[in-house]
Amino acid sequence: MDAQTIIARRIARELHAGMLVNLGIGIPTLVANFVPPGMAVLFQSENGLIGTGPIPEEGTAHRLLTDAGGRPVSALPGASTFDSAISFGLIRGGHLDMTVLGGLQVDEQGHLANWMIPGKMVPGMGGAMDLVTGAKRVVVAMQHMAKGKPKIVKRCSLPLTSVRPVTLLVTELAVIDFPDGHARLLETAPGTTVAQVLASTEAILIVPDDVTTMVL
Amino acid sequence: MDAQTIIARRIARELHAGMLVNLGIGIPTLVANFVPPGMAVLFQSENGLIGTGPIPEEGTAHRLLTDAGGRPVSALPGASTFDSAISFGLIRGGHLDMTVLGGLQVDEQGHLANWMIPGKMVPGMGGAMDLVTGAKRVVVAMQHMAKGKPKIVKRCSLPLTSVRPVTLLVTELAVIDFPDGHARLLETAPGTTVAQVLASTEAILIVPDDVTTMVL
Amino acid sequence: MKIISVQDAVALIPEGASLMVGGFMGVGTPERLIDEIVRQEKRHLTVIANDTAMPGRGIGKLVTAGLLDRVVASHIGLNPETQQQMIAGKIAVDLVPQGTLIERIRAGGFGLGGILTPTGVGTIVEEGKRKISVEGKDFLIETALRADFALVQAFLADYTGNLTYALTARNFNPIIAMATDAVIVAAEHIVPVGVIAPDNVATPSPLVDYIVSNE
Amino acid sequence: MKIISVQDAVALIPEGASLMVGGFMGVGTPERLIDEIVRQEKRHLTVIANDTAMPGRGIGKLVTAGLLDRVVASHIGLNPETQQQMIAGKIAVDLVPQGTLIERIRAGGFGLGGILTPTGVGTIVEEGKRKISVEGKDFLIETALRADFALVQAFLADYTGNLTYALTARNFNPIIAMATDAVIVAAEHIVPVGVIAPDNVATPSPLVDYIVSNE
Repeated sequence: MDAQTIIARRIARELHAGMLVNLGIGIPTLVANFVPPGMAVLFQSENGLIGTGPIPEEGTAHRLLTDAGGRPVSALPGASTFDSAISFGLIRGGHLDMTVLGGLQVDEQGHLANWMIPGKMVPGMGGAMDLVTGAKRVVVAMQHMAKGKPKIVKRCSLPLTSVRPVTLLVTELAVIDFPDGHARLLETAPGTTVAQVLASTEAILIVPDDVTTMVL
Repeated sequence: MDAQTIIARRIARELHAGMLVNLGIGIPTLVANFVPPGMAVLFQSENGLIGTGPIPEEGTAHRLLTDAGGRPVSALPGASTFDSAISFGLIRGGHLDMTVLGGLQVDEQGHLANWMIPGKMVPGMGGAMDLVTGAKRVVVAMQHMAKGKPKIVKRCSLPLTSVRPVTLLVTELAVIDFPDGHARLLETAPGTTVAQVLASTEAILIVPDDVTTMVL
Repeated sequence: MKIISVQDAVALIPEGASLMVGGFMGVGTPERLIDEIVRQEKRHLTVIANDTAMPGRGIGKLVTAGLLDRVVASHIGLNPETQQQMIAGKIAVDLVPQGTLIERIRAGGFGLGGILTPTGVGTIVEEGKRKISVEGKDFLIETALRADFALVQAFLADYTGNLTYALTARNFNPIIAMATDAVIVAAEHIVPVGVIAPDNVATPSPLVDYIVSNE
Repeated sequence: MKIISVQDAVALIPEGASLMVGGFMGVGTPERLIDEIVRQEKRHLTVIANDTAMPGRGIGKLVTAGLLDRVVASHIGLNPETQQQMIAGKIAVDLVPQGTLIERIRAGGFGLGGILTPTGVGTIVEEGKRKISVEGKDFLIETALRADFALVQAFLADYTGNLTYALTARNFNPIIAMATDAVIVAAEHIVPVGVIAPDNVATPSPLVDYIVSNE
């Protein structure tokens, strides 16, 4: 299983029936492919849609029904559309049960940096700052290392997305949460040891006795 | 012609085609009866309606189509309904061309008091404070005196509705505006002299040479 | 979202709860929920709403039954009983300009701490509030309002909880549906999913916790 | 409200004007107005919008044509040309969190001085801004935004100016229609008065100044 699939499958296990969930661009989008059969999860697109369905079948797309990247989507029965003020009212107001976002860095205290690399990449924060500040649960989907360097760092060197710590960080090697503002290792990927995770991580991880293996 | 009719007829002359206008309870409501035939004026009810029409004909009322007093109204073709946040966004945001309100006192500087008499009458300000603060033009419809006492005073003794001066004050005796923050007599009612207006007014009125007679 | 009886819905509300109630002079107020609150005699309630309607209608019934400790509203002028109970010290009344009230509720539901409004500057409404200047113009800082329950009257509700409102019965309803811990809806009609087109949904389904059964 | 040709509508816009433009990655952007702005070569524009779309689409065409001096947006990541012109110092770009951007525009249209938001607290977004505490929680004061013109894409417009929007093409459109001195609308269909039911109007007619003829 490749890294992206491990991450998406593991995050899909955080879904519960009736949840309202926002998926960011990249790995987070893949999570929708692994919703357990029969489980009704509502996906929000921040451009103004609740009830986002899969990519439309050939010949059924409409140019005015799109995801936050501007790509055609379908709308499930019971879908609703709304303006951007309401869309971010839902996000900021705590009505969104979970957001899944990509990350550039996550630090020991759970701070996320995911929207710019000064002097190099300045796409803008889009909705990320509101999502991390307002969603009930913030899950980061991120590869554990980038070009051989740890992305889970002692302290983010890149500009933060929010000072609110994320709820859960899922990589292809580990699942980490941040109780009391400090990173804690919860699970390792099948075939990955705790020592391997620690060696790939700059941040100090609390390692409880009962670290389990990811169920995918 | 009674006092209320004089006031309502004179204020109706401030209407122009295409205007969006809010009419308060009492004398202001009567203004709608004197819209010149063929002139398309849009009336807003602050409970969430643009395009308020006359009292519905027998058998055509609907309990969910009402004015700000909860009474049945009709809706003209092209009417729209909306929530209270949008309704007051229209009012506060300067999208309302004119508001007509009743008054308890108006002072020399054009300040209006119209929402409470401490210890006696505390109905609440409803939408009045937003209307006076936000509408493009604020017109007060008010009888000149109450129980023999002037209502146009040097300084309001009752709590103000807004520190923003009103645009125009129309009574059954006079039309007064407030350029540079001071009351000025513009018109007197047919058969009323300038001296009579001054005698009924506590505030000092600037009296230009060209005071005209109200056209009703 | 659950569909429950009106009795069970009101049983969820504890004495002393704060309620945001839809409606404007009683139009768009969920009368069935109000009647059941009176029947179950829920006391010491705080009501946040545009007005207290008139005796015998909507929130007016809660006033008459003596169930309210506190009212936050823009207007109580058409209900003499509210004024009498206020003067007698039985109900505490906070009067808030209507446009400020709806924006404070919206802020509570939209995750904002409040808004800057010119309404009330220089009047007694500004007492005790922070004032701030933006580009030379003064604004009051009006803070967010939230409550425990929203009592919402909808026109259509589908079985997932999507709502529409009709005509002037919309008023405060879609805004309070975002600003409380639990949202209880009475609807004129409960319809199958798909009957309400996505563009016509005024309150998306995830906001709704309970719909009162029409049986 | 006047119905005018797209040429006459764009001729109203002076060089150096500020424009709020509807759309989200080009969906819901009035392409006909954009194309005509490019044809008439209106220069030194400020655009306030969610994003700059991509080259060849919506606001992306204005970027490519070199007509923009300033952009206020939440995202420019899908348009490399915006980033190139920003780095070259040709376009000044203010990046604003999306939820903050739409609330600042709404505040401008709703007569509010601004809003208090938790978004951006403790990040570089808070630089130069006032911060305020409400019940122990910190908020940034984000001030209102307005512009000279709104360029709105509607689905239906009636002949008085009432508008509806379709699906995800709604986005910023109804909000910007309240926040500018003049509102210019392109609609997929212009329909007789009465075709749009009152409850379905998203932008009431008094907000609209010009509708571009579909002939």
